[in-house]
Amino acid sequence: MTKKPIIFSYKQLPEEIDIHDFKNISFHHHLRNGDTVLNNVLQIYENEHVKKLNLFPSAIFPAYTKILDLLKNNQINGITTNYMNGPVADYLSHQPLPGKITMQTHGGRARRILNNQTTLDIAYIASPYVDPYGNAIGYKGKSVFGSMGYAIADAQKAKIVVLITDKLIDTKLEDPEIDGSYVDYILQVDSIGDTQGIVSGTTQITTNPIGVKIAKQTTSLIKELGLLKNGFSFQSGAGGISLRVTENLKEEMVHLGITASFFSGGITQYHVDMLEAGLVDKLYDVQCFDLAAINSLRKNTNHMPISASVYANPEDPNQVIKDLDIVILGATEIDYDFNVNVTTDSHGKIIGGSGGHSDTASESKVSIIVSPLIRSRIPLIKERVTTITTLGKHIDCLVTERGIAINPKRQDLIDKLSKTNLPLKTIKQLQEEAFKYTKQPKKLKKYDTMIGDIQDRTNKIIDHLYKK
Amino acid sequence: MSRSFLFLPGNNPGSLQNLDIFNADSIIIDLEDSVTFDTKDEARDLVYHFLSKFMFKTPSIYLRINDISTPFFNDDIDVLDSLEFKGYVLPKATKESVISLSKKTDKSIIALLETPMSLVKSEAIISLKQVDAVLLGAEDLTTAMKIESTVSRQEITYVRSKLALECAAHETLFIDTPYTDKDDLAQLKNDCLQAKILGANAKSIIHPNHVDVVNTVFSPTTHQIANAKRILKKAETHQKGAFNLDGKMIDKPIINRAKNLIAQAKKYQLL
Amino acid sequence: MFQIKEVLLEEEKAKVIHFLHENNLDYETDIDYTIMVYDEDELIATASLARNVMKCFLVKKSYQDQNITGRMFRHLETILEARSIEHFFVYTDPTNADIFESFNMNVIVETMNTVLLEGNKNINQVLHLLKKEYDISDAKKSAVIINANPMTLGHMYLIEKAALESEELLVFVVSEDASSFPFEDRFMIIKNATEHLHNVTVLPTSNYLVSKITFPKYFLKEDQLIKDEQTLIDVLVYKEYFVPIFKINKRYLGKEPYSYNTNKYNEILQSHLGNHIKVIERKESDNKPISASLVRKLIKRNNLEKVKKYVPKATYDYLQSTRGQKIIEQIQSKTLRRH
Amino acid sequence: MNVSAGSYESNDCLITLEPAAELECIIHSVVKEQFGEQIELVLKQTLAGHNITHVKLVINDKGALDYTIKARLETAIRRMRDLDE
Repeated sequence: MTKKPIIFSYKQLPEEIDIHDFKNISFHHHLRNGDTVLNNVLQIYENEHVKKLNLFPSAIFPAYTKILDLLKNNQINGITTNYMNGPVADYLSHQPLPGKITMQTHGGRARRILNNQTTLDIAYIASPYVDPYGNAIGYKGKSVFGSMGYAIADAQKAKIVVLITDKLIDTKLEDPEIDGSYVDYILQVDSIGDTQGIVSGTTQITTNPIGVKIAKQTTSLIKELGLLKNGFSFQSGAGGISLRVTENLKEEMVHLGITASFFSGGITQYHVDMLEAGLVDKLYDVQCFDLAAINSLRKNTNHMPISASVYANPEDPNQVIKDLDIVILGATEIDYDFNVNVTTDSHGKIIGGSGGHSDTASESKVSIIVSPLIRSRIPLIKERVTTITTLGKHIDCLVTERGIAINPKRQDLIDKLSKTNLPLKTIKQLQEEAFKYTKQPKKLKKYDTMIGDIQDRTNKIIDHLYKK
Repeated sequence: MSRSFLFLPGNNPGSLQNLDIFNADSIIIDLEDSVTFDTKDEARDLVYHFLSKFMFKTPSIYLRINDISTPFFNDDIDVLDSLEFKGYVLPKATKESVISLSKKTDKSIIALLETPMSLVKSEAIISLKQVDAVLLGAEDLTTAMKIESTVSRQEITYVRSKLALECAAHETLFIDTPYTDKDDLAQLKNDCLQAKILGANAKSIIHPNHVDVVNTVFSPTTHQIANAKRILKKAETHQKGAFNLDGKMIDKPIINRAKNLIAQAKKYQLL
Repeated sequence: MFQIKEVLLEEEKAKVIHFLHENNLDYETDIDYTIMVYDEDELIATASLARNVMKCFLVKKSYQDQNITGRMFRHLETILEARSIEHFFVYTDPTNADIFESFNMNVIVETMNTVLLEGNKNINQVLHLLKKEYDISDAKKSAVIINANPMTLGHMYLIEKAALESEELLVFVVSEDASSFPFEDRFMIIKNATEHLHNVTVLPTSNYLVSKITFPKYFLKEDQLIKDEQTLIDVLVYKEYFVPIFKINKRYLGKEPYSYNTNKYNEILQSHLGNHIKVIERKESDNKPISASLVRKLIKRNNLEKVKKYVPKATYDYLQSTRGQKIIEQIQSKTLRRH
Repeated sequence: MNVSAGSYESNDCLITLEPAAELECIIHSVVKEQFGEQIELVLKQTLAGHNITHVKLVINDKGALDYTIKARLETAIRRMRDLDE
């Protein structure tokens, strides 16, 4: 193995790399709101007046404000990402790009990069712990963030790979997440960001009574469906209600004396506690949501970092989520056909994106949406969602505080539940219950300037984004 | 017939419009302690418009109005009494204030006993025919007595026992004081069990997340249900008068109690 | 359930100050009302009022998504209602601006560390109304902003000099009633003293300039030095609103050899406004620069003959009037304050 | 002098009334696009029910249902009348 050339400041980047010629550049979002790499790299692009850039960040967070400056300078042609919120998302909702916005899924992004449909020129990879040969891991160093899952496809396929690190060690790393053979440069900086920033407000278990009620109903649903048995697999994400379901399941599992085979996706303290209590055999971790998860990656051999491809790429032979029994997911809107929107609000403003939503809903045996029926007078259920993030054919159940609706396509589930005490309703009945309180909202006019596409995990376009 | 009486703040629209999802058998909409002095009128108007618009078969709705020494007592009743709800919870109840309230309404009254004097004279209040239930307010009581609340609740053993006995004597429902730590569900369960052992029939609640524990503890036991079923089965063949079951005399009041218990079990989805 | 309590005891105030310090915030000395929010026994938030300004908002990090700011704001609003104060302001961190805008407040100006918002009024409207009320033209003009506590020959010199060099001159009198001489009296004296200058209009600053709102520290004692940051708000308000609305192209300042704070203020004004600012040498008498504080000192010592040498006739006449006598008595009965 | 009732809590609204030369309703709402007209209808009906025609009403709505809007307005109206007496 050869040692990689080291660059000592962002300012030297243009001397080493032709940033004007290589327009397609990618980033990962593992440091979430604590990341400073994206802003610092893009500062160079601003200084150098690089035009017609195509950005491929795996997600865009509120802290990534440099993108906003480049947008205002008209330096960006297109943006491809899996999730975005904050000022950049607000801006893009109103101001069309010269190119377009492409919203992908975690699995779909990896798939498209690995099968060469997406050409990445430069991958800028924030890496907390790097050896001179370009090997990197994410769960050691001073700016740790855990799994590096979303950056691995980028490292394998980008023409130029730059690791940005604030911890360069002397000895060779064994068993790295990023393999040094793909790496071209190491950029050494004082800090790649703030680990605390990975903890988002949503990774708190809910104590809100409505959330608690929804979680309780969801737990009953899982039990009544007969899914709670030895060796089951589960993904909950980090939403407050989902985490409450996880906690409830833990109690049930202890009570029944059963264990789960694996949990996947984003990992939190709650999942780690269950691993350490022997309630689950393995954690497949594509992203750490808190510090406990990072610490666990370091010490628990059954807690394994995986790449986005191994996580959710439908073409990956080792895809983890194809063995998933249950996934719990959120929704900002759901419609009569069970299509789910987590990409825009009901006014069409971009507030999120699929992430692994559409991937896990497609693969898991049962996908369950948990959400309050009404949020600030806006009913969850629409005749048609503003934007389709996940197609209704992949969604099986909806649990709200006022009842449970099962997708009519899942007659098998309906049959199983018919003799139980669960409050089953049709999705239209649930909507009527909501209208009893809110009244029917005025239908908003559909906007007509198309500004982007929503892809499913096979990269088929399933809906569009419109200018607000 | 309720196991759980959940207090919800009267000036909070978010709580009001979700009052039927928490699984509580009864809801007590609060116009007193949770409503600050300068928003009493806001809360009263809000509850008025809420109950005018939405009707509930379950849960049963009670209103905790302000006590008789405040200017709000009359306003609360005058504005709200015409609405559909089950009854009032009267704070700082005395024999005199219960009688005053009962002259103004035909609705059910739950007397909230929370002063040392009301506990001394509790039987006089419980024996009033207008009083359908008694609620122990231990927080105010212990504060007035200048004693600390303890986790073991040893300090209220006597008043719990006293009220349980007097309520049993007058066939009045005894509702226990709420448990105040919203996060400690394990200790809540202990508290419920202790109250039940001493003779409480139900418990008041100040956080929706407590409802399930309270409902579980105060539900009829499987043993009680089985016994009631046996009584009713035997009663089917003995149309008139008393009969003997397993060597015990079964008469009309016992049969009625068994019927109630079964109705309750059905309502709570235990059957 | 959260409980809002007002600060009554010294130890409660100490607790709030400690809480603020832990989060790198200061408890401002002009605060006259403070609330604390408790979750059980834990202090989780605080906010304060300084007359018509809400400030020192702090919510513990783990409670920041529970609309506690909204509750505190609503509580302070009712206090202001009870005090019959309609027009009010909020000082806070720029990251909180969104929250207050959702309560219908308008951002006036924003710096790196601070944002100033107002409720129930809008500075654009207020200043346009003022402009209309005093019948101010749209021609280019100069401005002088003075507190004049009371007006001296130094002020007179500054105004006369500026009036001579300008087509039109606006003399803004600081409306804040935090000085020995009440605003109405200061205003009247200046009006009388400048009657002979036909291109001069005297008008109030109406809350927005050199007030306790834009510039709380200006009214503190000299030993509490002002910082650039606080002055900046005042400068920005002037630059972003007064300049365009009143079409001001020059602002005259009197040089201030004694007051560190006034000098500092002048410096910051110059650094932000450059050529817009013109500094006039201080008028001297017996080799001593004339200042209002000197005049107040003399009044305190009851040396009215000497005062006569330093003030215009309008000021001296006022001091002889019954109103003026009352103020003299007040000044003499108090220990001297700077303004 | 203006009067107000309500709060900035989610599901609530804050209504302020101020005497004015004519009827003016200013609506700030997080759901204005979907429910702005409905909110205005409730406000105007309630005002009309009290024969109130000379008032400036400002509502800051955080997703309140009709009954809440009506209740807050009723309280504000009573507070305004109490002030007049």
